[in-house]
This record gives sequence, C-alpha cells and structure tokens, in this order.
Amino acid sequence: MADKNNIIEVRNLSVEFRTDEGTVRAVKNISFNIPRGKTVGLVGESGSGKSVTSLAAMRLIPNPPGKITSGEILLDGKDLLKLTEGQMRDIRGNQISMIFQEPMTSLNPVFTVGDQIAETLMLHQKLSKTAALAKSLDLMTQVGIPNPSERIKSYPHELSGGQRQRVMIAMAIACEPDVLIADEPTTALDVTIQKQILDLLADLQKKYQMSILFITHDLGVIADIADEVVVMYRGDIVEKGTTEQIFTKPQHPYTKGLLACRPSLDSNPRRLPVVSDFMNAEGQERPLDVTVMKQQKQNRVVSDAQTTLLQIQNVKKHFPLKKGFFGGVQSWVKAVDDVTLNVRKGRTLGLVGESGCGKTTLGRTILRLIEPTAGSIIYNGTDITKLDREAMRAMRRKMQIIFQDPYASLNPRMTVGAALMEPMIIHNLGNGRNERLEMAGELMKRVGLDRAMLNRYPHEFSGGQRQRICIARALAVKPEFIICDESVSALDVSIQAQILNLLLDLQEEMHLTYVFISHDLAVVKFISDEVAVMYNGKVVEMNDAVGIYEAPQHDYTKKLLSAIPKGMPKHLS
Amino acid sequence: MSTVATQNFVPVAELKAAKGRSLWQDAFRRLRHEKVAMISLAIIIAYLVMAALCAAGLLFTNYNVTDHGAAYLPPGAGHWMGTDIFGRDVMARAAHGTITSLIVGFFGAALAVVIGTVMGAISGYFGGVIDELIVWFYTTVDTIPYILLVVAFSFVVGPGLSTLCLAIGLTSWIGHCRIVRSEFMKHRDREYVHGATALGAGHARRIFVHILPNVFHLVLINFSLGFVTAVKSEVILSYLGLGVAAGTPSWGMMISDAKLELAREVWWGLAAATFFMFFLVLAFTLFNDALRDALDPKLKSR
Amino acid sequence: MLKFILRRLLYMIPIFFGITLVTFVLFNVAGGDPAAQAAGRYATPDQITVMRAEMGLNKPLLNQYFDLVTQLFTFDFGRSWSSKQQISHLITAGIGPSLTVTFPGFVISLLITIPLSLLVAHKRGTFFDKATLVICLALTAISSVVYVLAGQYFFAFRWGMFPISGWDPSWDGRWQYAALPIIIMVSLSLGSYILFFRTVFLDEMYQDYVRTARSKGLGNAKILLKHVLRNALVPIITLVVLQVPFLITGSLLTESFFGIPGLGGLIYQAIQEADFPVIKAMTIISAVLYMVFQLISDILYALVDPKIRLG
Amino acid sequence: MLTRFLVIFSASLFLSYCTRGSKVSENSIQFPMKMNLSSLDPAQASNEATNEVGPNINETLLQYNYLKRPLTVEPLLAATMPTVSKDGLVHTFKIKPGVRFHDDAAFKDGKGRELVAADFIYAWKRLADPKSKSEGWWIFDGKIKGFNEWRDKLTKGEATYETAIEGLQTPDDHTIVITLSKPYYQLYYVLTMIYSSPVPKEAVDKYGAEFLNHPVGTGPFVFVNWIRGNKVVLKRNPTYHGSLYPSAGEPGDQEAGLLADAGKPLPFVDELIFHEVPEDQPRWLNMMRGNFDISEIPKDSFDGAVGPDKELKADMKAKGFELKKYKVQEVVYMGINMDDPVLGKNRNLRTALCYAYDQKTPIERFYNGRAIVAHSMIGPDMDGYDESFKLPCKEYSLEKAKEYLKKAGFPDGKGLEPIEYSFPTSATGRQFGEYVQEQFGKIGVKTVLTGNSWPQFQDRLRNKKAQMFGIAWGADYPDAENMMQLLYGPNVSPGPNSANFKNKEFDKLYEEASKMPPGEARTVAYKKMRDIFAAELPWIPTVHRLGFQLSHGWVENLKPNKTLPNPFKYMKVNLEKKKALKAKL
Repeated sequence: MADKNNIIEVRNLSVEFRTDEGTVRAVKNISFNIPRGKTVGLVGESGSGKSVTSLAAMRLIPNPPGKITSGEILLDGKDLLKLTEGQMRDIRGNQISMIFQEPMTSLNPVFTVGDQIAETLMLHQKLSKTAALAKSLDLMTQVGIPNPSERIKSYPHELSGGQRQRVMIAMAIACEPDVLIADEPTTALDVTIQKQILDLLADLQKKYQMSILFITHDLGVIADIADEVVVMYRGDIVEKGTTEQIFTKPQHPYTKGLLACRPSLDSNPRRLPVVSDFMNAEGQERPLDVTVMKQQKQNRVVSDAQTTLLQIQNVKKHFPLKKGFFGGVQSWVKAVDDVTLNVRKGRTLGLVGESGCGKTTLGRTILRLIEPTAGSIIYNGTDITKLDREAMRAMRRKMQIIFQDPYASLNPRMTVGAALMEPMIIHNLGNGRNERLEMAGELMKRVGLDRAMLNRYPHEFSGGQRQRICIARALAVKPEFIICDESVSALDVSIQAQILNLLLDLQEEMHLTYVFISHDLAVVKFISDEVAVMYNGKVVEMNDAVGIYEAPQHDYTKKLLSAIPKGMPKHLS
Repeated sequence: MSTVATQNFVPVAELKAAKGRSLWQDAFRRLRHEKVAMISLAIIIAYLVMAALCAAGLLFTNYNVTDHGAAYLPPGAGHWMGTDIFGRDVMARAAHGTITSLIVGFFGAALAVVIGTVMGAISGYFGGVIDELIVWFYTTVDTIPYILLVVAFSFVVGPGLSTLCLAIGLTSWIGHCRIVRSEFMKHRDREYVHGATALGAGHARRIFVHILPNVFHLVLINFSLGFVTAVKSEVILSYLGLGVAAGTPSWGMMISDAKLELAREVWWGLAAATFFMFFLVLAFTLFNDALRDALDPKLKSR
Repeated sequence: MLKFILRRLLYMIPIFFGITLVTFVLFNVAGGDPAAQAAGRYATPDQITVMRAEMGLNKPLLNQYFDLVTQLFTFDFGRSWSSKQQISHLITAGIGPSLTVTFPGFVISLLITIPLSLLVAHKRGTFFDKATLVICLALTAISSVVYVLAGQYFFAFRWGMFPISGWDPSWDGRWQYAALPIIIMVSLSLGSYILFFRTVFLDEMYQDYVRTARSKGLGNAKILLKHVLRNALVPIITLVVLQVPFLITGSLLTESFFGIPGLGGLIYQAIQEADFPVIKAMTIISAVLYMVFQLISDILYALVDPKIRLG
Repeated sequence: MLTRFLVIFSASLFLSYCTRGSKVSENSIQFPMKMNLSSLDPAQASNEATNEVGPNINETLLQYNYLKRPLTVEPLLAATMPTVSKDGLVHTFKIKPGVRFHDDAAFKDGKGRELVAADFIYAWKRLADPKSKSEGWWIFDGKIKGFNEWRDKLTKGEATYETAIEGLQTPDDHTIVITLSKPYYQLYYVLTMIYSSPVPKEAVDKYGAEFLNHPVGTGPFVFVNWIRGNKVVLKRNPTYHGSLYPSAGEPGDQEAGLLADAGKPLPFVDELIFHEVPEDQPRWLNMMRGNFDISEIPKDSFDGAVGPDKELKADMKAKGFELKKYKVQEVVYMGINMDDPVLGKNRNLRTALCYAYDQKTPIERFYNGRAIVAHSMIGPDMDGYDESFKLPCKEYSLEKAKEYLKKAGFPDGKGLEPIEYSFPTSATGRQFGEYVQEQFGKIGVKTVLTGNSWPQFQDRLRNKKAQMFGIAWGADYPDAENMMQLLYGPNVSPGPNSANFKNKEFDKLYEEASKMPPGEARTVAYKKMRDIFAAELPWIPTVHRLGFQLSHGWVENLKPNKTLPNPFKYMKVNLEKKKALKAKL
C-alpha cells in the first residue's frame, strides 16, 4: 500500500478548529508524501494551514479547539493517527522531531540547554545523565555552537537567537530521527543567521539521511533547501512537484503569482505583479496583462543638483542601559551613532540593516517621536530639533510615518473613519464633520478601499487592508514626506507586493518623499532610489539602489547580499 | 491593483455589514453567549432591583418594625428567616442589608478604580520622576497591612458608612494602579500611539482618546473585582466595630451579631446574611470571570 | 547576584522612609492626643503634661519622627495603653502562638492545593475542572468571619470535637487548641489558593516550551511535574514568601475567636481598645516585615529564575 | 537562605514557648475574667481584671467583712480599727506586727522582710506621683494635710519621696497617723481599695517600669506567672500572716453553710488561676465543662441555664450548678451633656425622652430580668436608696412623652435635630443603641448612633463631644457619695461629671454632706440631692443590675458582692464533691 520510498505519506488529512465564530476548516483533505532522505518544502501564506499540517503529523494539535477529522498520516506505513498516546510519545523526538519558529519561547527558560538536549536522549535512548550530557556536548559541537563545553551549562536567554535555534536543532536530531519537521525555523532570524541555519540543516540532512519537512512562507528559502515543494492556499494544496518544476513551470495561478510578486535582486521592474494579476477571487486563472509586467523601473538619476528635502546631520541617540544605585546611568547603548544622511525631494531613500542596527530608532528620531541625543535634523531648511511643541506639531503635518505592524498601529477602539479624521481635527483641516467624512472617503478610495467601510473597526480588516488604512491616515494631513518603517515586513508576500505598488503609485501622484526602512534587501532595492546600509548604529555604506547591489563596497554589505536566498533552486541560478 | 484584489481575502458576509462592530460590541456579544455570565448578571440585576425597591420603601417595609414579644423567633410561616433580638424580620433586614453592601461595594470600588486609574495613567504615561514617586508611594502604602491602614484611617475620621467607603477605596486602589500603569507603559510605546504623536496629537489626546479606551476594560474588570472585595471587607470591618452606624441593616452587622446569638442557638441571622451575600458575591465573581474573558480574550482562562 | 541584593537593599531605604512617614502621619499627626489617652480617664492636666513630656510629644515633629525610627531600630515601642506592657514583649510573646496556627495551616494548604491545582489545570475544560472552579469560587464567596463562626459553632460547640477556645503554652498541650484554628485556616485558603495556582499552571501550560517538551516525546506527568512545575515555581515562591509576614502576624479573626495569644489577637484587642501604640507598632512592624520578605522573595525569585541571575 | 530562615523561624517558635505548663492542682479556683489584665501594680489598679487579681497579692489596712451586709469595714493589715481624734481629723492606725512581704528577689537573700508603716506612706506617695501613672490619686486628693502641696512640689522637682508630709506621720514602724484636712468619712472605705496597698520600695526600685509584672505584697497568694492574653497563676503564700474566716455572719449564713469554716485560717485553696477570656461563648462553654469554677451568665446563654422563675433549670441543678443572686451597688444610665444647647437647656425634652424609653424590653432582652428599674442615681443597698422613690418619667408613657415633647417646643419631634447617642462599641452596646433609637423614634425623635472603642468613647466624654451617652457606674465603696460626685459641679469634664451638670444647690448639699458622718442628717441631704436630680434630669437612669453568680457545687463559702475586693481567699474546694460532680458534666 505505502510506497517504500516515502517515509511519510499524508492522506486525505482534514483538521478543524472550533472557534467562537464557528468551525473553521484549517486543513481540507490534503495528501502529500515525504520521500526518504529528501526535503519537502511546505509553502503558504498565513492562514494556509501549513503549520497545522505539521502539528498534525506530530499529533500536537491542541484539542480542544483543534481536531483531526479525517485522514491518515503514515510513518513507514503505520498510521500515526491510530496510535495510542503512549506509542506516539515513543515516536515524537525519536522518529519524528520538530523545531519551531520562536526558539526563545520554545526552550524551557529554567533549564540549561544541556539538560534539555540530554532529556530527549535519556528519554528515548535510556542513556544515563552523564552519558546523555556527553552526547549533548557532541551534538552541540555538530550544530556549530561555539564553545560548547561552556554553553552546555547556559540557559536559553544567555544565547543568541541563532544559537538557540541551533540548540533546538541539536535537540531535534539527538535521536537521529527519520523525519525532521522545521516550522518556519528561520523566520525570526536575521538574514545572515538564516543562511547559517539553512546551511546547517542541509549538512545535517546529508549526514543523517533524514527527511525534512520544511515549512515556510518564503519561497526564496524553499528554493535553496527543498527537493520537492508543496504549495498550500487556504487549507488546500494547490500544487506540488519538484522544486525545479515549481520554480520553472508553475501550474497553478496562485503559485505563479507567489513567485512573481516577490521582488528580486536581479531585476528592476517598475511595479510588482500580484497574485490577483494571475488569479481571480474564485481561484481561477485570469489572463495576465503582460505590458504592466514588462515596465522597467526608470533609473531616476540621483544627483546633487536634486533638491535636498531632509538633512540628517550627526544624529545620535543613546539609551541608558544600566542604572546605578542612585539612578546614575552606568552605560549606554548607542542605537544611532553619528549618522549623517541626505534625503532628496521626491525620491526614496532605503535604509537597510539587520535587527538592532538602529534603523527604526533613526526613523523615529527623524520625526522626534524619540528625542535625539545630539545632532540636527534639517527639514526644508528648518532644524526641527529646535522647534517648540506648537511649531513641531505644525511641522508634523508635513512629515508622516507608516509603521511595521498594521495590527498595532491602529487604535483598536476607533473606527477607521475616526482614525482618518483625527489628524484633520488636530490640524484643523476641513470644515465640520461632513466635509471631513468626505475627505476620509476620498482617502479610502485613494488607497484602494471601499468608503463604505469607514464605520468599521480595525479588527474587521485584513493585515493588508489595515496597512492601506495606515497609509490613508498618513496621507490625511497631505504630507510631503513619509517614513515607511518596515511597512511591508509583517505582510504576506502577495499583500506586500500590493502595498509596494500602492506606495509607488502614491509617490508618483503626490510627489512624496520616502524614507523606506527595511531588513529586506530585495524590497528596499525595488522601491528605493538610494540605499543606506546601517550596521551597529552607523551608516556603513550609501549608494544608489542599483549600485549598492551590483558593486557593494563595505564587507558588511557584501555579507548581507551573499546571505540572501536566491529565490531559485541553486543549480538553476 | 483593483479593489477586488484587496477584498479577495475578506469574507463576503463582512462586506455586507455596513456598520462596524467595535471591540466593545464584540465583547458584549461574546458575553451574551455565556450562559453563566447571563445568569450571574440576572442575579446582580435582581439584587439591584431588590435594593432599589427596598430603598424606595416598596419592598420589605417591615425591616425596622420591632415586636419585642416576638424576639428570636426561628424561621417559620410569619417570618421566613426568623426574627432578631427586637423581633424584626431577619429576611427583611438581610434584604435591606443589600443596600449597604451595594453602596459600600460601588463607592469603595469606584473610588479605588478612579484613584488607581488616574495614578496609574500618570505614572505609566509620563514615566520618569513622577513614575518613581508614584511607584514609591504605592509600594509604601501596599507594604502596610490593609486592615491596619483601614483601622488607622477610621480612627482618624470616625466610623460610619462614608468612612467605610473611603477607607476601602483609599486602601484598595494599588493593584488596579499597578495594572493600569503597566498597561499605559505598554501602550505608550505602541505604534498607534506613536502614530498619533506623529499626527501631532498632544498628551491629553494620547491619554484620553487613544490609550484610555484601550485599557478601559481593565477598569471594568477591576471595578467588579473591587466590588466583591469591598462587600467582603464590610463584614470584617463590622466585626472589628468599624462598620456602618448602628441601626442601619448590614450583612456585616448581622454576621457580627451571630457571635453572641449562636450561643443561644440562634443561627438564622448568620444564615440569612451569609445566604444573601453568597449569591451576590458568587454572581459578581462569575460575572467578572466571564467579563474578563470577553473583554480581554488574551487572558481567557482556557 | 551580590550587586543585585545590594541594590535591592538600597531600594528598601525609600520604602522604609515611606512606611515610617505614613505611620507617623497617621498616628502622631492625625491620631488625636496620645498623652491624654495614655494618662487615663480622669488624669489631671499636670498628669497629662508629665505624660506628654515623657512621650516626647512636646518635641518638634521632626524629632518625634526620629523617635519613631529609633523605636523601630531599638525594638522599643514603649508600652501599651491598655495593658501597660512593653509592646516589644507583647510582640515577641505573640509570634510563637501565631505561628503555631498559621505555619502548619499554610503548609497543609499548600500540600493540598498545589497538587490539586496541577490536576485541575491538567484536566482543564473537563467537568472536573469546571466543578472545582465553581466550588472554589463558592468557597471564596463566603465571608471568612462565617468560616470562623460556623467552625467554632459546629466543631467545637455542637460536636465537641475540639476545645472551644483557650491556649496551653506547653509544646504538647497547644495542639488541641491549635487544631481547629488550623483546620479553619486551611479551609479558608482552599478556594483562593486553588484558583490562584490553577491560573499559574494554566499560564505555563500554554507556553511554547510545553509544546517542545511534547514534541520530544515526554509524557504528561513528566511535563507537568518537571517542566511546568519548575516554571510555575517562580510565582509560587513569590506567593509563599510574601505570605510569611502574614503568618507571623497571625490571623486577626481566628485568634480573637479562639483566644490564641498571638499577634492577630493582639491587634484585634488593640483595635477594640484603641490602643494606639500597639496598633502603631504592629503597623510598622508588619510593614517592615513585608518589606523584608519582599526582598527575600526577590532574591529567591532571582535564584529560581535564571534570567535574573545576570545582575 | 531558605534553610537559614527556617532555622530562625523554628527557633523563635521554640524559644517563646519552651516553658512547659505546670500541672494544675485540684485544690484550686479557676476563674474566668471578662477583661484582659493590664497592670499588677496596685497604683494602676484601674481595670476590672486588676481589681480581681490584685487583692489576692496586695492587701490593705482595712477590708470588708465577708459575710456582713451592708458591707462593714474591719481591720486587715491594721491590728485593730484605728483611733480617731474628737474632731474626726486625726486617725491613728496600728499595723499588725510580724506581717512579711512575699519572698522575692528584690529583698536581701530573697526573703520577704517585715511590713512597716513607711511602706504605706511610700505607696501612697506613689499615687500622688504623676510618673507612676496612677489613676488612684483621687482617693486622697484634697483630703490629707500637706499631701497636695507635696505633690505640687514633687511635680516641680522641689520635693522628693523623702520629704515628710504633715498629714502622714509614722511615729514608729507600726503606727501611721493620718491627719485629714477636712472631714472625710469615706477614708476607711478607700483604705480597703487596692490603690492603698503598701508596696516595698525595694521591688519598685529593682523592677522599675516592669514592677507592674512583678507584684510583691503581703497577701494570701503569691504571684507565679502571667501568660499574657491567657492566664495569671497565683499560689498559696507559705508565709501568710494568717487572716481568719469570719466567725459570725448574718441571719441565714449558718443555714447556707457559710459558717462551716468560721475562724479557720485563710486561704483554703493552693492555687488561684485567673483566665483571660473576653469572649462570652468560650467563657460559658468552658464553665459548662467544669474548666472554670465560678462564672457570670452571659446574656445569650441565660435562657438556657435559668428558667423564667429566675432559678436554675433542673438539668443545671442536677449537674450540681449553684446560682447566687445579689444586689449590685451601681447604676446604668443615659447621660445627657448639660452643656448641649438643645438637650442641656430643655428639661421638657429630657423628660419627654425619659417617658419615651420603655424599660421593660431591655430588662428582659439585655438583662434577662436580672435588673430593676433605676429611679435615681443611688444604687440599691446604699445610703439614701429608697425603694419607694419613683421617678415619674420612668413610667413608660408615649402620651406623656409626646406631651412633654410638645411643651419642649418640638411637637412630634418637628424641628428637632437628630440626637447623637454615643456608646462604647460591642455587639451588645450597639443593640442598646438600636433600641434607644427605636424608642425615641416612636415619638418622632431621630437618633444618630456613634459607636466608639472604649478609649475613644471616654475621649468624647472628656471633650464634651457626646450629646447623650450610655454608661454605667459601679460604686467604689458602699456610700452614695461615690455616685453624687458624678454630678458635682467642680467635677465636670474632663472630670468624672461627664454630664457636665452644674447646680449650685446640689453642689452646696454635696459639700455639706461630705462633712457629715453617716447618719440621718446625711441621708436627708442625699435625698435632697436625689430630688434635685429628679427635677433636673441630667441623666435618664435606666437600671440597677442584679448579680447572678453561677458556680459549681464543689465551691464552698460563696457570698458574692461586686464591691468586695477579695473573695477568693475565703473560697474552698470540696475535692470529693468535685470528683463526683465533674463526672456528671
């Protein structure tokens, strides 16, 4: 019955969740196989059911509210769903093991990492504590944790994010499982660390001849690591095949859209195609408007002659780190350390860097949401760091910001209409409620939303819609300058593309100037005219967008670029 | 990039709803579906109605009617819960005790919640020296045992109903203050508040229009918690002789009297007061639990 | 760690200042004329004058404040108005009886409630869980005074299983008197403790590391007893340690009802007799005790939670 | 950290109570006190418990005869009754020779030395010394030649304890000569009060402020220990000077078996244990179990023990309980602040309130019938008490009350602000308050009740804050003067005249009466004062309570009286009977 070549066969799996709103079918009757010694990438955007599928394989779906309603999951031909809980326990961590997205919370904070690795060994291989610890040390060496004999006594919080994920991996491979399920293992990590972890997984797979089920939303990552790819969309598998097939000859419009909407480092399109360009609301393929896709980005030459809108001069922002006994500060974190930048009118400056490099702090300092420690910020000739409260408030009309998290950046207790009208009230725009309502409706239309939704509350919108509302709110005061702080990072790729296109359209229409902050180099490259790379609070390199990718100067920039997944299977690119 | 594309991911049903549902409406919709919560609410309302009718002189009007010949009658036909030392109807007195409890509960908890919210908001929002001062102040007050603080307070002011409310209010705001403070600290750095700042909103606008509505559910939850605490405190303070003025019917006084009455096997005063108090407190506690689940789904006691 | 302790110790200074200040304001400034009180009902004006001088009440407020602080450091709070005894003696004599009731009561409560809550949390959502929840809520809906009254009435008075009240200072003799108060104390704390611990355990059970532990193949018992319990230890220890000052000061209600000569009874009596020096001393001592145990709890917290060990 | 803490923890447990309770002798009296004991220093004997325990340790020059009623004075530490000068101002006391103080570490070799006259003078000077915080100074205040002057000088630092006082002379070690500054017919009474007990200077010097926990006296019992909040243990004094059981009593005493031990040396029991039990319920239940020998009957337990005929119920009798009823020289009243602009100035209003107050229910409800209606301030069995005297307004009449209220200018209570009624907080005190409220309410007078702790209540009286107040006064000695002084003008607050009653005629009569020896003339004066009281009504007298003492059958020689300070030395335990009766409990 079962194919000997497949270590796992999933057949007709369905999972349901009971919620306040009723029953949600998270996974709808899906089937796929994991061949022995191969890596299968399970790709999908949020809500596609990919994580639920992986948890089902471990039988870790919390019940209630979740329930596996039908199907089989065959491990070496035996149905995991028919096993007793005791039998299943013998399989978990032994034959199938799992690593998770958040290594910090997934590790028990009160036990040393050595103990946690050893626990698996003691459980499944019945090793003594000493033997298990010795083997743990060996495993930690294998997963590349520096100084393992010391680290073995560390607690999770004492390790860096990458190291924690390595510990999770060590724990997962401790009993040399047949299958390793990796649920978004690199999503929470910086791109350079991501590369290291991916390399490590690839090495380990070879070494132990494991099968890996790799779950991710990022097609770029999948291309690097997977042999086969399964694409999920709203609980269904829309397409499966070898990595090569998927990347070169995608069949399903969703897959096509997904592949196309991701900005790439190699091309310079004027706008990004989006999923809806390939597929209509009912999931049917629609004819592609090729002319749009073919438009190339004009090289908007950046010259000094271009008017400078904003000058950032020697800006510093230091945060107190440790307080002394009597409140005196003992040491400081130099989040922004002497940064000087110029932003040109009507152009986009990309600010790129990994987490903790100070890019977000810089963005907020520019708007004086955080007061700078030193330096001046000259906007159109006015040093805004010197403005008093009233003058600053007036200045805010011109300078706006769009944040990363569309869920957090709208007041959940305010209707969208109220949120859009608030800036008008503050700055006394529009005459009376009706006119403001009219203006708010206009804004909604402009960002591509129905004006009938003005009475709704933020939680009634999807992430992408919320980000549109945030943009509308920023536009409400008719600004000249907008800082986009990781504004598309929290969105699924297909939505991300829509928002990026919207930002570009708006810039053109309204002659806006952007500072675009992101950790994602491809996105920054797509949208920016100039790019500044930040590292440890400093700007290490700055150039025009194409230049910085084609001829990186600084070592860090080079490292960053090389770590980016190519978005194509290796042998193809 | 059409509107169709963006609505792709929105369930059609939601599109049809012209009017939005606020989180409050959502919460109360969830609450309405909780059977226990609704029963509890009904009980609380029943108490309120009973208290109102009693206060208006429409119900249990005989609560102060003495009949010295009929003292300490056990529960029976004429008096369902017996009579007390002056032959007054115990059930009527227990019912009228509801008024006292509701007053103490309401004003005690309201005072605590107001002080806690104001202090917590100031402390959490502004931070810095003000925060440290307020934290210092409430840590200090928190360190001193509650009962002793109330005792000292009522010695200074003199006993009575208003003292009772004041003392309970002035000593029980700390827990709420702590929570509000930490919520304000959290929300102060939320992006929506930064967004408001970027739009030019001043402190007052950020505090009252933005942050306060987002922590207000805690005010409700803590109010209902404080209510229960206050009702229970009334009993203990009555036992300590710091309760309401003599003559005013109160559960605390009835329970406190039982100390003497039990020796002569008069148990119905204690039983009646306990009975009346039990259902009010239980209903409030259960309702509070459901309220918390509904208002703050993250805290849902799974 | 040492630095952490030192810093916490230094933080006690402003709190200590606050405690003494509040007590001072409440009792010395707002609390009426203590000299007239202390001198007694028919004291002549010159007697009150002498008393005032003796109590240091004619000194400037600042000096009086320092006297209060000195009292605390020398553990000399003067004498009770009503019993004329040295308050420090009353307090030292009261600790033993108070702890005789509260300490076993507390330990028994913990031994019952922690395992039970773990079980309840494990069976979350089941009928057993819901029933326990409702029972616990019901238990907390009854006033503590009722527990004491009913306990004494039924167990001691009606059924004669325990002495009604009294105390025997001897080590063996005291248990017959302490038994019923201990039982009442345990039943009083059952409801609220189980509710508290259940929440603590549930909070932990939904953590990601529990999923990790399950994905390793660990069984429920091991996850509960090792991973969950160990993490829940942090809030539990905080509760336990912060409870100790209240164990020392004893239960006001129980002690006054059962005639246990502990600190709770002392406070009760002092309240009845408006014995300000005793109330003042107990206020300040309880506060300082609480402050000290807060420090201990913070240190233990740091010991239990590896994250804090950095300091 | 934790272990160390636990060590300290358990050590403190152990240390504070490593003393083991000693075995209680069967030949002992176990007595429950309603109040907690405070000081055992005779100079500070202001509280009820101290007055119960103290006289067994510290003795006085004189005492009351145990059996004679009304109470009569007889010598105790005095060898005989004193000799008196013709003008009645000089009293010469001879002290019994050979009386020794209890053995105590304060004395040389720990052996109690002989009692001398100087010990009395020293003790009395302590009463005058504000430093000893005595509340007993009033017994000599203004009565003895040169004593007040000495006190003033002492306060100013111009005199010491060595400075002689003209009116207190000790010609030899066994003679005291007291010279009064004016006639003071209550002198012998106050010399039976424990305030006047001699104390050895050695002990006061040695123990200092802790003297109040180390009483040293000459009494029949020696102080052993005191577990605060629990009990005080006294044991028989082996070196007791031997006072004797009275050899003659009153008619009926012989039949009651009270003369069986006539002339025998006291005391009879080996141990005297006073338990501090403020709560009614445990006190009563322990009495029922035979753990206590003698007790009062709490009001809420009364119906269970005593029938409507005010006699013990059969089952109680069968268990061997005995009930003794006696009159108490006291008065319970509602005082009115005569300085109050409304109540104090409106006699009709006071009369109206008096008429409105029905005495019947409280006597039944609060006293279980153990009280009689009070018509004046003079307690029963006291000079000037007249059973036939009736205060008109004590006759309950709502009509009359309303009539007077109208006369007072407040028809049906209209226009009258609520009257404030203060009372000391306790469950019973509050119930009383509620009753007052209800009664006054029947004629339309509103009442605001203020419950306070006892010290705060006293504070209100001292500061004239109370408008009306519920209080009782028990006589210190069997002389109505003790009640009259509560209404004497110069005694107004902060003095004992809490009603702030000022009436020239009354004050004149009081001053005259205090110069009169007991006798008809004085009785007439007292009655005149009573009539002024009845006319002015500064109080609404409510009741005189009756004493109901419950005891187990094995306790013999009981003849209770509230004013009599030292009944315990006369009590005897019949051990055989005790064994038999205890088996029945």
